[in-house]
This record gives sequence, structure tokens and C-alpha cells, in this order.
Amino acid sequence: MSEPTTSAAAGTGHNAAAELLALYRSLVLIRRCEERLSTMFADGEVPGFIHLSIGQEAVSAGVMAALTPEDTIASTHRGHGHAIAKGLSLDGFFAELLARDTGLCRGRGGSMHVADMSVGMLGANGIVGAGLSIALGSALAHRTLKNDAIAVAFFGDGALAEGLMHECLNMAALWKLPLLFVCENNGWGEFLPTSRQLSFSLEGLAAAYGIPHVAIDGNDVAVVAAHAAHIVAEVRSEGPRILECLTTRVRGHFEGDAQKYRDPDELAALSERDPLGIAAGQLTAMGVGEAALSDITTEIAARIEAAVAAARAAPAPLFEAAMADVYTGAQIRQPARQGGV
Amino acid sequence: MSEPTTSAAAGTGHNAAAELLALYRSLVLIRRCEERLSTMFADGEVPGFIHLSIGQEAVSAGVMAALTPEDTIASTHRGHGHAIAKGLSLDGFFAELLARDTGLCRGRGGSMHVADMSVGMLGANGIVGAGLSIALGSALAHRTLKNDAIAVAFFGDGALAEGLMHECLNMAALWKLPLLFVCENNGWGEFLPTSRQLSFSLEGLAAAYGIPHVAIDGNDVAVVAAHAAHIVAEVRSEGPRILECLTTRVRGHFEGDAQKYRDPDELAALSERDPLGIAAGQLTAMGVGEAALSDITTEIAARIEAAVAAARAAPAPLFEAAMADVYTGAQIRQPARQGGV
Amino acid sequence: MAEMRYLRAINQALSDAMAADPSVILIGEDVAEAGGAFGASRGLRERFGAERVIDTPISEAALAGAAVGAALSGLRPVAEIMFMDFTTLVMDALVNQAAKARFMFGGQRSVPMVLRTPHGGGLGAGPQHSQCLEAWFAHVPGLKVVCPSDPASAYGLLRAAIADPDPVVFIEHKALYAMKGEVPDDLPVIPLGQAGILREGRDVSIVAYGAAVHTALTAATQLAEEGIEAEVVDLRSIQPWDEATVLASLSRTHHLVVVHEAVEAFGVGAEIVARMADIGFDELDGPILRVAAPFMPVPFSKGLETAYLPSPERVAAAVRRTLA
Amino acid sequence: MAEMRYLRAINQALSDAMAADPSVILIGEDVAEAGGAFGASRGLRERFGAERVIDTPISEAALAGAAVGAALSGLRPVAEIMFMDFTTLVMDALVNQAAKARFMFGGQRSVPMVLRTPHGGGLGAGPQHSQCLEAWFAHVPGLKVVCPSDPASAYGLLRAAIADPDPVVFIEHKALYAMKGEVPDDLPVIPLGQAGILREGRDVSIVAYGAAVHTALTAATQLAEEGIEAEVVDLRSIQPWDEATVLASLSRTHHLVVVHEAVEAFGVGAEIVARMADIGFDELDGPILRVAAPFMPVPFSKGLETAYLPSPERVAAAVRRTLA
Ligand SMILES: Cc1ncc(C[n+]2csc(CCOP(=O)(O)OP(=O)(O)O)c2C)c(N)n1
Ligand SMILES: Cc1ncc(C[n+]2csc(CCOP(=O)(O)OP(=O)(O)O)c2C)c(N)n1
Ligand SMILES: [Mg+2]
Ligand SMILES: [Mg+2]
Repeated sequence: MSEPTTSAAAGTGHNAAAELLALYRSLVLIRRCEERLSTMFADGEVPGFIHLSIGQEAVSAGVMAALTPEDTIASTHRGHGHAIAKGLSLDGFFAELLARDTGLCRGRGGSMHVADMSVGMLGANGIVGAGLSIALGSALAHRTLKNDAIAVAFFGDGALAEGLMHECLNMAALWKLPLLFVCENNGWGEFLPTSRQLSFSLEGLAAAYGIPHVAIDGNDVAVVAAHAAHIVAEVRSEGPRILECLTTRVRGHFEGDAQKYRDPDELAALSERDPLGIAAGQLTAMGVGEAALSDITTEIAARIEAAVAAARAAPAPLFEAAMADVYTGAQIRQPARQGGV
Repeated sequence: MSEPTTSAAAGTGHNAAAELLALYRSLVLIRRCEERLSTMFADGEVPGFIHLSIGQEAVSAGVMAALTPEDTIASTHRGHGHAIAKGLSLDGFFAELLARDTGLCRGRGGSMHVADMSVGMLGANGIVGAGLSIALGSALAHRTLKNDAIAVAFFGDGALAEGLMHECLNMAALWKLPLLFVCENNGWGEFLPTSRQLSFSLEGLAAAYGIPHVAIDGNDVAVVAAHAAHIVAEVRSEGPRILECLTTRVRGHFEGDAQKYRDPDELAALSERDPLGIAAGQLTAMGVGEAALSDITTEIAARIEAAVAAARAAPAPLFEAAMADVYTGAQIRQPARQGGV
Repeated sequence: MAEMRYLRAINQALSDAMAADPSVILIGEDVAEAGGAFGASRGLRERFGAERVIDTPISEAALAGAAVGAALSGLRPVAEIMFMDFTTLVMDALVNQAAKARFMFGGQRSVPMVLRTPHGGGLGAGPQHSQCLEAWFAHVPGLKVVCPSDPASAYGLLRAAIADPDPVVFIEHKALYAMKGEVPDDLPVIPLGQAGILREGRDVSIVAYGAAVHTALTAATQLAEEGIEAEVVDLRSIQPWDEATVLASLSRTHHLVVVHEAVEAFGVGAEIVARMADIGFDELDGPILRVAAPFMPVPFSKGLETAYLPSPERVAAAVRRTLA
Repeated sequence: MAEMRYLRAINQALSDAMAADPSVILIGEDVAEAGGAFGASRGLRERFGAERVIDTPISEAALAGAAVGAALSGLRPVAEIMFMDFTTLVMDALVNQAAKARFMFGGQRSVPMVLRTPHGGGLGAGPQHSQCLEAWFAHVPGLKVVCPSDPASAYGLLRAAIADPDPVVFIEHKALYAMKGEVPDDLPVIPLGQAGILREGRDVSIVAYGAAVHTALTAATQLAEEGIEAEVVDLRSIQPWDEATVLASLSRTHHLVVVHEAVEAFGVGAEIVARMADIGFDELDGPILRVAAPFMPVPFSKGLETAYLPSPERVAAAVRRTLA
């Protein structure tokens, strides 16, 4: 695979700065959403458990910048960033996390199942690895329907050990599907470093199937975007590719994880790799002023507050409506309601 | 991995001939058993469906020659050869295939489930790939129990596409288990060449996990035995290895398969690679007379006829005994018998 | 009316569905070039092309998951799993993905896929190639489960399953593939969820599905010689199932026997009995009995397997017992 | 008597079993260093070493299959699957291998393994982290299925499960982990297959297992205020289940309600009802009712989930209805 020839970070002109600023906006949007959720989770306002993508925003922002609305993505338990960057309804997102009837999933899915089919976001997933085969099938559909779209499977490094990984890599390569595999390698699978879960590197595995693989700094959004633009074009015309993004899991496995199992020095060093810090630094070097950045932050904060306020005001979902939606448009028998009690 | 330094075929002395003759006996035993089953199957005497290992005998004979009785093997749907070479009771084998109460599985398993735990034969398997994780667990047990035994997983090239393959290769490498992977690569998975099922070679896949791999002529029993002796020793002391045996599926996927989907020339050429023919030729070249070979054949034929006769004379299994054996030694409730009818 | 084999009816339904809707594709092991391990898709690759009839590697989990992803992306995949016993490998795709997607994504999109698979014994195929596992799927909200007993319903139900917006597990019986039966010339679609009454009778209702329907019919013929008139209900769909038809029949006969080849314990029959023991309680003049497989794996030996499978004699005995 | 939490009882049972038998090992994701996602194996790696408490990669199918192979080779593995929803990935190992090995190999060897896994809702964990799938396993000949409702039975049944020669699916309820209960000082083993009567009563029998036992007990207290005396039977083992105790209770009360958190349709309750509608038919003075989850995936929202889960009110209403 040839290397990308342009990079927003490498550029110096007006365009490069504008592109990076757009990516920065995406980073900030994801970060502020996650931080807002973190606060609300601590306040007991978000039920269930949530896995935040703080520290990994550049992967979502960079890859999604290369996709069209027709392209589809399948995501993971740590899916907020993917969903937000793919452009899912922000109101629908917060309403879902707060379990409202106006949520994208009408309060039935929550954090691990956010989805917005209208923008090709085929769903976060509570089952490690499951998104791989969903993306595989989506890519197959794109090719059969000849609609020029591609599918993207996001997965963590822990998912590399699942059998489905192998089956999907093999089939994607065999059928030359328009499928991009994006590994978010943050070094951890729950509470164990993936170095103790894996006897192989993704690079080595990729070589077996002959799928071109590249490993990049997943915390530099300019780098991610540049590679993604290049690779997505290849996937569209030639077939499967693997993009491995080296990144950082900042807030532990799930929100509330104290990460006692982690080296404090390692944790402390994470801030140096902060995707927002890196991008902000690059923008400053390009001459973008502090005000432009804080305007973005302010604007996004307002946008998020509006979504939160709307979600808070929204009604809770109704049980009967949920019951009626298990099958499509059918009045199905409800055992516990009819003869029963 | 270093190469084996001795080979029975390469040797010229008395020992080499004696060793090869012992391997030849194993080949003949498997072949004659399969042929006997083939006839009985055609006569309607063997129920269900059977997958014969004709053309692949050298893998079983050669690998099993390197194992101790404490070593365990997990096998496949095409498991007769493995079972016979591991030394399972021949009477129990034929009785099982003829569904008798004296069968190794008391007539409950049949061809796809022959097993003889007393010789470490953990079972043929009707589920492609399933033997892999059983062998993985067996290897783990050997290590935990520190009994110096190894486990061997046999599988076909079609099984390479199963997710379990990846999971087991990873775990075996990660934990350096005493586990030998033996792939019988006959080029086919049912009715489709595996070249159209796989985007990778086993060699390439093995490299990803850092598991030493060697591909050999699986139809030359001397070659298989020499490599197996060497590799089994490595597995016992160092950890997992992969032995890929290039071999030939002669009688189709299952007995009765007319193989119309196969190139007639390819089928006709199979006889040149006949493991028995190759070994017989080597023995002749070593000066072993025709009589010694035909003595083996005669003796084995008699042994098989005795097993067949015993099986034919044996009683059918009893339903009540089977019912009582679902759980260990328990008098369990039999729904259909008690209150029911 | 024309005579057609059960296997041919399935082949015809696949063919007609593919001709009617270009988004229907077939995917599975050996479904394309070989035309299916049992021949269900014979000729379809030649007719519809390799893009729509797809041979996969031996990777059940991924092929089933791919069907879900394809169904979410505009296709109507019909996946084949060669033996129902191998559905153990696709449970996640079916249960956690296909079944839940519509509901857990708030109704944004449905998953119009069919998973075809043959169940059942009688061929001496042993414990890992003979199981009837339909109860698992019927227990999963979001899945539909269908099991036709003859060529006409195999055709009609498969067309309905493929047209259905939701995931359907379509179960065929290996031992029925060669069965011949009358099929109406216009090949009607049979709606999911509707049972059929194959024989009317006033004394007892026998409810069955799949191959067990024929066991029930044979028992009914034997019972008629004793003057017992059994009504035989072919359930056809297991989820949703036609409890109205079963209740109506029970209300006429006041006695109920349920027959299937799956293991009795925690099997499909348990739900039918449990439901009727609630909403049909006042109609019951005798215990509701089940005739099904005992609690053991499907054995290989012919003798064991015959004793294992439900027989007309056991059905007749159950009828006599509930009438006693 | 000492007070102990449910989670601690499980930890103690694992610890005692490992101390008593060196062939017992633990295997699963995050069971060793992290001590289990819910903490069930905390401290055990430190006590028994990394050779006997083994962290695996995220490879459920292989770890479950490895448990089968290890059990056939001299160990007694206790495998953990982090959420019961993920058992979709280990069905082949459990159903086609573990359950059948003893039978299909002619009784040559049994498979002494335990698969521990938590089921159940109440934590807002959503459709893929809350399911109760025990009916699947109870339908599979060769597997045993256990589901304790309190610390004492969690300890006693887990010891029995680990000592058992056959494969046992041991189901814990996430929402019970923090529950405190009295545990006898000598920590008795509780045999598999035996139910317990937690409350005696003459008017109606309520049969439940797992967390639903507490729903039943609360309902019984409410009903007592109306003068209805309910007998509450804790099934404890689902396969084999104690039909003698249930029948004896039904024979005293002549009314039966079955409660569980799993989906009602084709759930565990169906088998209990079906069995009692046969062997207990003559004892019945009212319909047998079930109170269980409706036919929908477990929803995320607290309000939906609360409406979804069986409540004491619904149990009480069912009791009133069968008594009416
Ligand atoms: C099939 C399955 N097994 C286990 C889990 C529990 N689990 C959730 S996330 C996770 C770790 C995943 O690691 P990785 O893929 O690297 O993603 P990360 O959390 O690092 O983003 C595990 C084991 C699960 N949800 N699904
Ligand atoms: C899980 C599973 N999928 C599919 C099958 C059907 N099947 C039996 S053998 C076979 C081909 C196996 O090919 P390979 O592993 O190369 O073994 P060979 O038959 O060539 O010896 C298939 C697909 C099965 N038994 N189990
Ligand atoms: Mg990770
Ligand atoms: Mg092969």
C-alpha cells in the first residue's frame, strides 16, 4: 500500500488549517459529550454502565471525515465517539443515554446500543467482536447493490482474540469486499493488558490474509484523517484494508473504574498524548488563534446543553409501545397480558 | 525450527526397514478397515454416513508413531485413521460402526464419534473445528497435572476458516502449551476446493502467532514419521507446533460421493500418491520382499474379519441402558416414561 | 394441483423469491456450486449468478452475522446452516443481533433475514447431526420460527418467511426432503403464525409440527379404527404460534396431546401445554399429554433411534390415557 | 450461623473446592488478576497460583471448549462467562461437546466441568447484558442447570456442582451478588436436584428460582395480609428439577403459580406447568399460571425494565386469579 500524499498537519495553507479545525470541532464535540455524560453518570442521571471514548476521539473524528453518509459503520461497546463523528442526532443521543422516548433507540438500548441508521451508524454493540460480521455483511450488501459505499468495522485490540475476527478477515480478503477494519489499539482489554491476551500483532495477522495494514498514531487526528482519506479510497476501489490506530484509554474500562491495576506513571503520561491537546497545538502552530478554538468549545457546550435539556424534558418510553415493536408492525400475542395477569 | 536429522526412508540399515515396516502395517490396517467399511456401507450394513480416510493414512500412522499412550488426540469427522493408529480397540471400533452394544460408544456415536479414552483418543467429532479446543484443554490439563504428555489436534484444511482455529492458535502460543496442531490438507472442504475458501496459507497464519510450522508430504509415511518424531519432542519440551500434511482425499467427502465436481485427471492422478504404494516401493527398495508385505496384509485381513464377525454377532444396544447413561450413575427422571406414555 | 417433493418445493420457493425480488440473496456453505448439501439451492447459482448465491468458507458465525449486516443494509439474505446442530455456532448473530436489532434500535430498521436449517433424526446421523433445537429460538423475543410438514406448506411458508420484515428461523426436516405431496398450481403463500387443521375429529386434539405431523396422522388413523376421532392440528409456525386455533380445537374436543420430535423436557410442547393449562383450563376433561423425545442425545444405532423417536403407537397410547 | 453475601459465598465455595481438590481450576476472562468482573474469584489467584486461576483472552468459544478438553483429561475446570448473554458464543462447547461426551462415547468418561455465569436484569444493563437463558440449557440432555437464590444455597450448590461428575451450568443473579444472608457455620453442600420449601402455606404453591424467589416471598407476605397462605418453593436446580417436591406441594394446595425472570414464552415455567398439567392434573382446582417476563428483549430504561421484570404485585394477582 502506498502512503498518503497529503496530510492536514503537513499542509501549511489556509485549506489545511480549515480542515484541521473541522476535525478539531469533531474532537471537541466527542470530548464534551463524554465529559457531560461522565458528570451526569456520577450524578446518577445516566443509568446502566457506560464506556467512554475519552483519549480515543481522534480515531472517530479522523476516520469518519473520510466517509460519505452512505458508508456504514459497525461499532463497539465504546461507541459514542464513532456515533457522534458519523453524525448521529445529538438530541437523539442524549435522549437515549437518559432513557427517553425521544432517544434514538426510544430508551431501549442505551449507551451500548446507540445507533442511527439514517447516517449509516449500524449500532454500538455489547458483544465484543460482533460488529465485525455486521460490517462484513454490510460491505457485501454495498457490493451487491453496487452503491459505491463501503463499510467500516471498529473494534478494540481485545477483540482481536475473538474467533469472529479471523472469520471476517478471511472472508473480506477472499471476496475483496469494500470493508475497512479499524482497530483502536489502546493496549487494554478490560483489566488486563492485551499484550497478555495476544500472541500476535495485527500487522502479522493482516499479512497472513494479504490485507494491507498500517499502524498509525491514533491520537493525532491529522494523521488519522490523512491516512483514512487515502485508505478509504483504496477500500472503495480495491478491497479490504486494516487501519490500526495506537491510542489511549483514559478513563478506564467503564466509567467509575478506578484503574488501580494500572501504573500511575502510565496514567499520568496520558495527558501528553491527549488528542485535543495535540490538535490544538498544531492549530496554534498554523496560526489559528486561541479565540477560534474557544469559540468552538463554547458553541459545542451550548449545543450539548440544549440536547441535555431537551432530553431531560422528554417523556419516558411507554411499555406498551415497546411491547408492540418487537416484531414489525404486528399485533403480537403478549402472553403475560392476555390470559395471564 | 531445526529439521529432523533422521528419516526412516533415508536410513538404509535393518532398523530403518523394521521401522518402516511397522508404519506400513499401520497404513495397511487403516486402509483395510476403511475398505471393509466401504463394502459394508455399500451393503447397507453400516448405518448413517461415513467419511473415509483412504489416501490420508500416512498422516495418522506417521504422527501416532511418535506419541505415547498418555498423549491425547482430538479428531475430526474423518477420524477412523486417527483412532486406529492411536490403538483403539479394533473390536470396539467395528462393533461401534455396526451400532452394537459392544461398540466403543455402545452404538450411540457411530463413525463420527469413535473414541477410546483408554488410549488417549478423545473422540472423532461431527463439528468441524471442535476438536481444536478440546485438544487445547487437554494440553492445559497435561501441563497442570505435570504428566509430561502432549495433546494433538487433527483438523482438515476446511477447518482453517473456523473462528475457533484462531482462538486456539492464539491461546496455545500465548500459554506455550504442549499442543501439536496437525492439519490434513487435502485441498477440499466438502465440495469446494479450499483454495476458494481461504485467503491465507497455514504457513502464513502460523507465522502471525510465532508458532513454528512445517509443511510436508503427508502421503509419505516415512517423511511424516520422521518429522513427527522430531516435532513431538519439541512440543513436549518447548510448546506448540504446527505440522501441515499435504495429502489426498480419495473417496470423496463421504462414502457414496461420486465426486462429479472433481477433475477426472486429478482423480486419476491420485493413485501415484497412494501412501501404501509409496511405502511399499520404499520397502522394496530397501530389500524387503513381497512376501513380508503380503503377510502383513493377510494377517490384518484376518484380524479385521475377526472384528467384523464379533461385531456382527454382538447384541444391539438396549434403550434403557442408554437412557440411564445420560448422567453419571444417576437414576434420572424419564419424562416420557413416567407419568407420560 | 401438481405433485412436488418437499425439497423441490423449497428450491422453488427460493427461486421464485429471488426472481421476484433482486435483494434476495442466498449465502452458506456449499449452497452455490454444489447447490446445497441436501440440494435445496440446486440450479440457483446458474440462474441468478454467483453474486446472489454465495458459497462461504466453513465460518458459520461470520456468515450468520453477515446476514444480519446485509439485512440492515438493504438485502434480504437467506442463510443456510447445513445441520440445525451447527446453529450452536450462530447463536450470537441470531439472538443478540438479529432478534434484538429492531427493538433495541428503537424500531429504526428491521432485519429481514431467513436462516434455513434442517433438523431431525431418522437417518442414523448421530448425536451431533440430528437435533431439534427450535425451542431455543422460540424463547427469543424478536425471532420467528417456522417448521413446515409438507411440500405445500414448505413452499408457502418459505415465501412468507422471505417476505417477512423480521428474522425467521426456517426449519426443514431432513427425513421429509424426499416426501411427495400435492401443491396447488398457483403456489399460495401461507402466512406465518397460522396453524392448519389436517384432520377433523371430535374426541381429542393432537397438535404437532414438522415430521411429527405425520406421526400424529398415522396415530389418528389407528385410533379411528377404535372409534376415537382425533383432530390433527399442524402448527406450522412455532413462534408466533396459533393459539386461537389450538384453543378452538381443544374447546371442541376437551382433550389435548402435543407431539414433537424434539426432547420433551423444556421443549416446544411445554409452552403449548402451559398456555392451554391457563387459557384452556375450563375446557379440559383430561390431562394434557406430550409425546416427544426422551431426555437423551439422539443415538446413532437404528434400534435406539427408533425407540427414541415419537411413534404413532406412543401417540395413540397418550390419546387413550387422556381419554381414560 | 454467620452472615455472608451471595458473592462472598460463591468466592468461598470456589476457594474451598480448590483447597479440597487440586484438580479444580478456574478459567475465564479477568478471573485471575482482576478476581472476576464481579469479584467472584477475588484472591484465588494469590492463594492458588496462576497455574490454577487462569486469565484468558476474549475467546469464549475456545475457553469453554478447553474446559471440556481439560475435564476429559483429569481436571475439574470451573469456567466463567462474564454475562449469560455471552453464552451464545459457547453453545457448541456446551451442547455438542460437554453435554454429549459421556453418552455418545458410551459412558467411557464423564465431563466434570462447571460453567458459572450471571443472568438477570435490574441494573439497566440493556438487551445484551441481562438475559435469562437457562431454558436453553435445561432442554439439553446431559447438562445440569442450577440457579441459587441466596448465599447459603449459592455456597452449597456450587460445591455440589464442582463435585458433580457431569457438566453443570451454574447461574448466578447479578442483582443478588450484594445480598446478605445467613449461612450455617459448617457450610453444608446442597445436593443438585432438590428444591427447598422457604415458606409453608395451604392455599397456593408458588414455585420460583433465583432472584424471583424473593419476588415470590414478598408476594406471599402481601397475600398473607388478605388471608391467603402461599407456600413458596425454591427450585434451586432447574435440570434435573425436583418434581416430587412440587407435586407434593401442589397436592396440598391444589393451586400453582410459577414465577421466573426469564421470558415466559418457552421458558422454564412452561415445563413445570406442563409436567404438573400431566401428573398433577387430578390435584388441580384452578388454572396453573405463570408470572415471567413478557415477549420482548430486556429494555434499558429503568421504567421499562421495572415493568418488564416480574413483580410481587403480578404474582399476587396471579394467585388471586387461580384461586378465583
Ligand atoms: C463477547 C464478549 N466477551 C466479553 C465481553 C466483556 N467485555 C466488554 S469490553 C471488553 C474488553 C474489550 O477490549 P477491547 O476490544 O480492546 O476494547 P476497549 O474496551 O479497550 O475499547 C470485554 C472483555 C463482552 N462484552 N462481549
Ligand atoms: C461446524 C460445522 N460446519 C460444517 C460442517 C459440515 N462439514 C462436515 S465436513 C466439512 C468439510 C471439512 O473440510 P476439512 O476440514 O478440510 O476436512 P476433510 O473433509 O477435507 O477431511 C463440512 C463443511 C460440520 N460438520 N461442522
Ligand atoms: Mg482495548
Ligand atoms: Mg480438507
